[in-house]
Amino acid sequence: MAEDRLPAKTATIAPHPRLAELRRFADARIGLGRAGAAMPTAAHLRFTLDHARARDAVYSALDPEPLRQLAQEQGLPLAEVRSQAQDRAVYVRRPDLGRRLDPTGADALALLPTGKDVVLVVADGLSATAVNQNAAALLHRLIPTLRDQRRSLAGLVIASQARVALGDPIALALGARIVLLLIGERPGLSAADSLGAYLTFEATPGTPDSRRNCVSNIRTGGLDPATAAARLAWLVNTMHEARTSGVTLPTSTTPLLG
Amino acid sequence: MAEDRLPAKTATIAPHPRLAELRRFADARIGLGRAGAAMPTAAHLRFTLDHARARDAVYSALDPEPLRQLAQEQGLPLAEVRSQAQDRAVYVRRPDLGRRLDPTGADALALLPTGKDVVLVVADGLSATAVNQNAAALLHRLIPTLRDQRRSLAGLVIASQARVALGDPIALALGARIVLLLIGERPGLSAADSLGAYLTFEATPGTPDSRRNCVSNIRTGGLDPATAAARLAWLVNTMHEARTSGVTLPTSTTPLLG
Amino acid sequence: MVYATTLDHQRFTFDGLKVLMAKATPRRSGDELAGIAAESAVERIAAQLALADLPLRAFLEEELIPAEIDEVSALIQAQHDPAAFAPVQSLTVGEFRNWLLSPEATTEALTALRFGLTPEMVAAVSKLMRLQDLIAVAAKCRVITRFRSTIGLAGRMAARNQPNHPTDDGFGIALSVVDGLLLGSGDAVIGVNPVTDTVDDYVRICHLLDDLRTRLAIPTQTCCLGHVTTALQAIERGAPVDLVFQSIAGSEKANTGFGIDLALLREAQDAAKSLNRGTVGRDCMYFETGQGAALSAEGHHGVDQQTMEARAYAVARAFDCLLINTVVGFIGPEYLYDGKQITRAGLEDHFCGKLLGLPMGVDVCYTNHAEADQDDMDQLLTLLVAAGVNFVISVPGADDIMLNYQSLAHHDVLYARETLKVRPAPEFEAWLAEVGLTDAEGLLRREAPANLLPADLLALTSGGAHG
Amino acid sequence: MVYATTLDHQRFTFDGLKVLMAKATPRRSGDELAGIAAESAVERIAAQLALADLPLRAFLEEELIPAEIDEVSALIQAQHDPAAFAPVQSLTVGEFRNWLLSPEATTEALTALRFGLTPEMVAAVSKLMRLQDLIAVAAKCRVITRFRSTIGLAGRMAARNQPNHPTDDGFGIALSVVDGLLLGSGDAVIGVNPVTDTVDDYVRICHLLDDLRTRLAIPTQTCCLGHVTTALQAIERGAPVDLVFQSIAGSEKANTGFGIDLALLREAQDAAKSLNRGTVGRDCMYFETGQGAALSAEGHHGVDQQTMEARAYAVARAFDCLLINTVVGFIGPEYLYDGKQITRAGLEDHFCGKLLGLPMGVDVCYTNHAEADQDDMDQLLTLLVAAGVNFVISVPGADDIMLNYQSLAHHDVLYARETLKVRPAPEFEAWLAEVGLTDAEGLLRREAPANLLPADLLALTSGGAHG
Ligand code: B12
Ligand code: B12
Repeated sequence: MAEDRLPAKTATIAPHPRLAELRRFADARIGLGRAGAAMPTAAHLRFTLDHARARDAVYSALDPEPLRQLAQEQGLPLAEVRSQAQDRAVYVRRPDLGRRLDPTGADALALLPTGKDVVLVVADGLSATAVNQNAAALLHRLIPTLRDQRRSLAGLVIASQARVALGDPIALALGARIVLLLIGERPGLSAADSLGAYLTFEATPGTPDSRRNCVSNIRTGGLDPATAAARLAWLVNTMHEARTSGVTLPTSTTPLLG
Repeated sequence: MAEDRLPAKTATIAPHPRLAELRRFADARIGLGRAGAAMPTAAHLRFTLDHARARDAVYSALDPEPLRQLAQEQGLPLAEVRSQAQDRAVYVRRPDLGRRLDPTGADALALLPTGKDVVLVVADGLSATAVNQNAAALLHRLIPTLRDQRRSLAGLVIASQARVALGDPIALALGARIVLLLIGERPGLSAADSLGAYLTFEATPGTPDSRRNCVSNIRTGGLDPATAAARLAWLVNTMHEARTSGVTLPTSTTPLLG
Repeated sequence: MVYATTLDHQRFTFDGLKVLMAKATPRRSGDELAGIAAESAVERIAAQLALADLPLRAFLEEELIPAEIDEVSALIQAQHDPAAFAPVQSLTVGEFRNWLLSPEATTEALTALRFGLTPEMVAAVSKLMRLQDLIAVAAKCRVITRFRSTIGLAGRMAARNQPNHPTDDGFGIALSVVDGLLLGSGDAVIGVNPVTDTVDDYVRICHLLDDLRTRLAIPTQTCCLGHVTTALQAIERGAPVDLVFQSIAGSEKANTGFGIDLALLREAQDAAKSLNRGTVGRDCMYFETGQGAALSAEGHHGVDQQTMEARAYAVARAFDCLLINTVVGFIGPEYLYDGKQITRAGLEDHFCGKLLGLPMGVDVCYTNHAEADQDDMDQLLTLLVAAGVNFVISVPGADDIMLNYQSLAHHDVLYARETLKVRPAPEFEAWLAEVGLTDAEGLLRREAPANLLPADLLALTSGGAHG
Repeated sequence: MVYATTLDHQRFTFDGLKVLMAKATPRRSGDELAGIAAESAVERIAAQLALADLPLRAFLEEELIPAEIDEVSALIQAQHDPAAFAPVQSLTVGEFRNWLLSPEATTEALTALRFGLTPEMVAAVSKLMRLQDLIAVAAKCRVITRFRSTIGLAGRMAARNQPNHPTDDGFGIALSVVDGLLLGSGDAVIGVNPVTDTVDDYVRICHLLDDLRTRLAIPTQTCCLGHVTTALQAIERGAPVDLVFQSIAGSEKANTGFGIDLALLREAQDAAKSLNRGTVGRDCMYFETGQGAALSAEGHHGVDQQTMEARAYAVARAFDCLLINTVVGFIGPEYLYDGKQITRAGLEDHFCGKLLGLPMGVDVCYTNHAEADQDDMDQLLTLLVAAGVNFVISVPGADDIMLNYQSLAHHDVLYARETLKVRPAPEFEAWLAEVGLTDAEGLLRREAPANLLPADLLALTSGGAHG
């Protein structure tokens, strides 16, 4: 990168020396120095490049193969559905369609068992990259833990062009008590691979977000998949016991596990 | 319009009384008064409406019927051609395509006589409205005058999705000495019906604009069609004599006729 | 009531004030998503013409959302002060625009008018305004608030230093705070959005920020932007809470979606006030809003998103808020499609908030799924400074590594200070000079004083949690 | 030479400086039309990275258009002053951006640098800049010119009063001039674009404007913006020509398309100077430029339109020009597609012109076939004022009824004066006060003095030609 190649004679004002030294500990763009009031050229161009890449991530596609394999390995029934947003251009403009199941999905879901404790949904959301990089790793730990806790699983649903609330019609169709949905969070400039997990007890279309719980920023450099899996399993348990989710769920004193 | 309905009690500063009185003599938006530094609401909304209408004019379509009728009445051979810009969206972005004849045009032009003094072209340009409202009236006067001056006419060519320079390949194909092209000028806020006339002596693709002459703003409220026809006929004559056009054509002392 | 305009023999009708307002709104994706936007430019203008002729009074007569089903509507009714309304009560919306732009509308007149206006009146007039109108009128408004610093004085602009971290790691947060301080950001607040949602984490973050602030003796306030319910529990546990934060929206239903209501906010304000932590003032609430929030929570009742946003300001002004900012480009292109829509919305929100008497700030920002870039942000920031914005938000290198969006960089705040000549809050300005960050002219020095990065930063943040 | 960047194992190559410059240009329709634009955002950034590492010197070594076939290139070579270049000669383009933004680049340093820079260097660095950079650096430049008024002083902005008429009717033009004067516009020039192309009309318009100016004793200059060849003939005939106008472009071929060359411009300047009509100065040329002009005349030689525009400034600075403005949004969406592209181009042009030492103005404008509206103009105007633009153009109600496009309204100039606080040229400011148009604070009075609309305006304009 140009950043390293720009010689020292430039007119930029160097960052605080200690900040520069500590920079490697932080993911943030700290200690950039400055050119007058502005970011130095190298930092500015690096930013522009990262922006272009993050935009590309929005248009990345979900790779179902590792998830199919995982379902088979774990002996989990699998269904693949999509929302009513037929492509990315529609998806970014029409979140309402991204929350509704495409009718073909009903057939796919019909093959899954109903009345179970938890249905797992993996959704592309705004970054399929995030799913491709983190979902399988997370599920590999989460599924055994849920089984250890004796939660019955309806199966794994792969959802494309999906919003968080697409989990609601899925939960309803399967009569699942809790829907646990993993979704690609909008890609950031530094991390395009951040996964969010949203859990809802007795979800049904129209459920407000205040009735959900969220675990966010799951990725290397963020909340690592192992810790996330533990936290999610704990949330599933708590919801089962409290028979509720969202702001009414007592989570106040729960430390991050792990 | 709201302009007339707004009662006097508004906080606007009235225009200079004499200017208000003289306003009807001018087409310009003079004497609007002000609200602080800004245009009063009524004038501002009137502006917005006119803008919406002017934008619609860009997307208006040329009505060939009156022109076909005119050609028949005047006993002029007719050809209808189009440029390589297939629609308006392409047209506004690709002036290069608007300057090139669609291949089908060659066949249409083949029916016209070659080696004549003048070929008349009517082009939609950026406002077919301008053509629809003024071209026939102008040609009704121009054609007899040119004939009185013994100029031989190759015919009338109707060109759609056309730029000024589309006249060049037409002139070349017909071996016409002068191409006289009427074109819809870009629509203005107050007038969407302004016609421009561009004349070129011995035009051929690649001819620079400095080799053309232009008569602009032909419309009611601008240069009226009768005066424009006289001026165009005079330009045709002068070009014939001087065997040139554009900046090298001596037009310095020619008053506007009529 | 049915409103109508005839343009060249074409008759446009609008069935009710709600429809008229939506159709008169400048184009934006959120209203198109909601299916309530004008269908053509001409229809939009027809609605604007009808709106221009509407008496301001009409908004007192026809409710957009009935007060019986919505506590925000009831609040709006209760807030309306007929005496304050008197100077403009006979005007139409179009005339009101003229009046606002006129020299009669002085800073004093606009201040006196605040509670005479309802959010709907303000939203309506903004729909008839160009960007320059939104700027010119807002520039005449002045709303000053105080806690440990004074925000909103003429010729000044404050900044929120936003040191978010993807795991709420104390060391990461502290480093980010210092990075911003070294570039002069933090006079509005030093405020972290926690990624975690537990009270434990909330309390930990409050202590971290408060320790940093007191150790460096910065005349500013800190805030952990968790949910208000979490804040209440933290206060109970004795956490050093300066400001209570909450996202709010313009209807009861949308607020329910956020897990709040007015009573809860009042409870929170009382709790925060009881701590009495302010020095120069006691304004202790911090709110965030943003066009599209109500629609996204399906709590918009068919009302356009810009009007819903203005209604959220009725909620805010029921409290002593030090800060309120629209997050404008934060939610995404679903609601504001591109740089053009974000820019206009930012200026509308700022204008509406200021007119209603709020200490408006703007999070000048965009997401990576929107059609926007840094040029759009430079533009919006420059326009907001011309409009006299109270504060903006800044993060290291414009990159929020937790919320995944681009807000302003601390550098951008510096651009505003050096090129556009807006000064920091006076207490903070004095501190910058005192600690040696700025020189006699108030310009940032080339070399920052070494002591601003405490050698024991790691210890301070009870750190180590970073990888 | 081939330039290259590798990004994550993907290698991008650029065959020659011309290609590198085009690919590094922020997106715009004209370069796409010319088929020279980057094909993806990542390719664009790869080109920018390579450009950032390029020594400024490279532009002295590799010509974009050979001087043998282009007199503008030859002029650029001749203008280059190695001594002035010395302070930055060892920098790369990326470092040059840093330097320009640094406190070292003071107004004096930038003034001294002018002829050390070539248009290509300036265009190159602008491609690496954000809007805020273009504003921050331009705001430090100062270019002052004089004829009957002084233009370009700090804290001031002048306006061209543009009273165009669809038939060049004298009465219509005069009315329009007065409308602008009453709103305070005209300190840069009162300048008509003639719709007719004869010398007779040119002379008539010169007399009309000069009569108006002398009768009202306005300390400003007038101009008829016909072709330079017409101006020359008019001067021969003794017409009162203050400024000679001409559209210019960045290559010999494009200028040929406009029917001009450098010799012709020199002849015109000599002729205008010989009249010796200035009072406070003798700067007597007025140029217009605009991105896309060269491409539209097929005279761009494969060079991107922004660089071609900067090259036109080499032509302009070979003369004593009082005024030069880019027409930015005038030509249409073929070259600058929407408000975003127009805004950026306007700021680029202003920045490049100022850095090269020109008294830059901008025609803040758009056509009806472009994706732009008044909000975009408010925005560009506000940004340009922050950048310290020398002058803008204004017409009644923003509607040019002859050229068929929207420029600023005289009202917009007033907005800049009242909200953004930029004052008119000092001579004109004094005149406004003297005739009673402005009050003690320099604000436009409610009532204009009656004598500003001479009762015999009709006679004066040898009128009656109006319908
Ligand atoms: C966008 C966003 C919002 C938007 C949502 C609107 C929208 N249409 O997108 C707005 C501004 C309204 C919002 C509000 C809030 N948010 Co939020 N938000 C985000 C953000 C930045 C991106 C989410 C995303 O990409 N989703 C993926 C897409 C594909 O999903 P979607 O279906 O389009 O969007 C849905 C979700 O985003 C969901 N959602 C958004 N925020 C929250 C918060 C909670 C607790 C829940 C359950 C759901 C939820 O609402 C959307 C509509 O259904 C995340 C941070 C991140 N990096 O992910 C924080 C984040 C999820 N939000 C957070 C919080 C705390 C809130 C608030 C509770 C703040 C407050 N104090 O009021 C409120 C209330 C949310 C609610 N209950 O409705 C936290 C959650 C912390 C946690 N672990 O519980 C996060 C992680 C960020 C943070 N640290 O502040 N938010
Ligand atoms: C746009 C425009 C331009 C653009 C053209 C670039 C472009 N790609 O569009 C620019 C800014 C470069 C331009 C330059 C000039 N223009 Co001019 N232009 C116009 C304008 C506003 C609109 C034209 C239009 O709508 N055309 C219709 C579209 C569909 O055609 P097009 O194929 O897309 O565009 C071509 C024509 O516009 C043509 N063109 C544009 N201007 C001129 C001028 C002359 C004399 C000729 C022969 C051709 C010509 O060039 C374009 C490319 O081939 C008209 C005013 C009007 N209301 O029409 C003035 C107008 C035609 N121009 C005029 C003049 C004087 C000039 C200049 C000579 C000014 C000068 N002193 O240098 C220059 C040189 C033109 C040349 N010889 O190349 C006058 C002509 C007066 C006359 N009766 O001769 C007009 C009427 C306006 C005016 N009063 O100033 N112009």
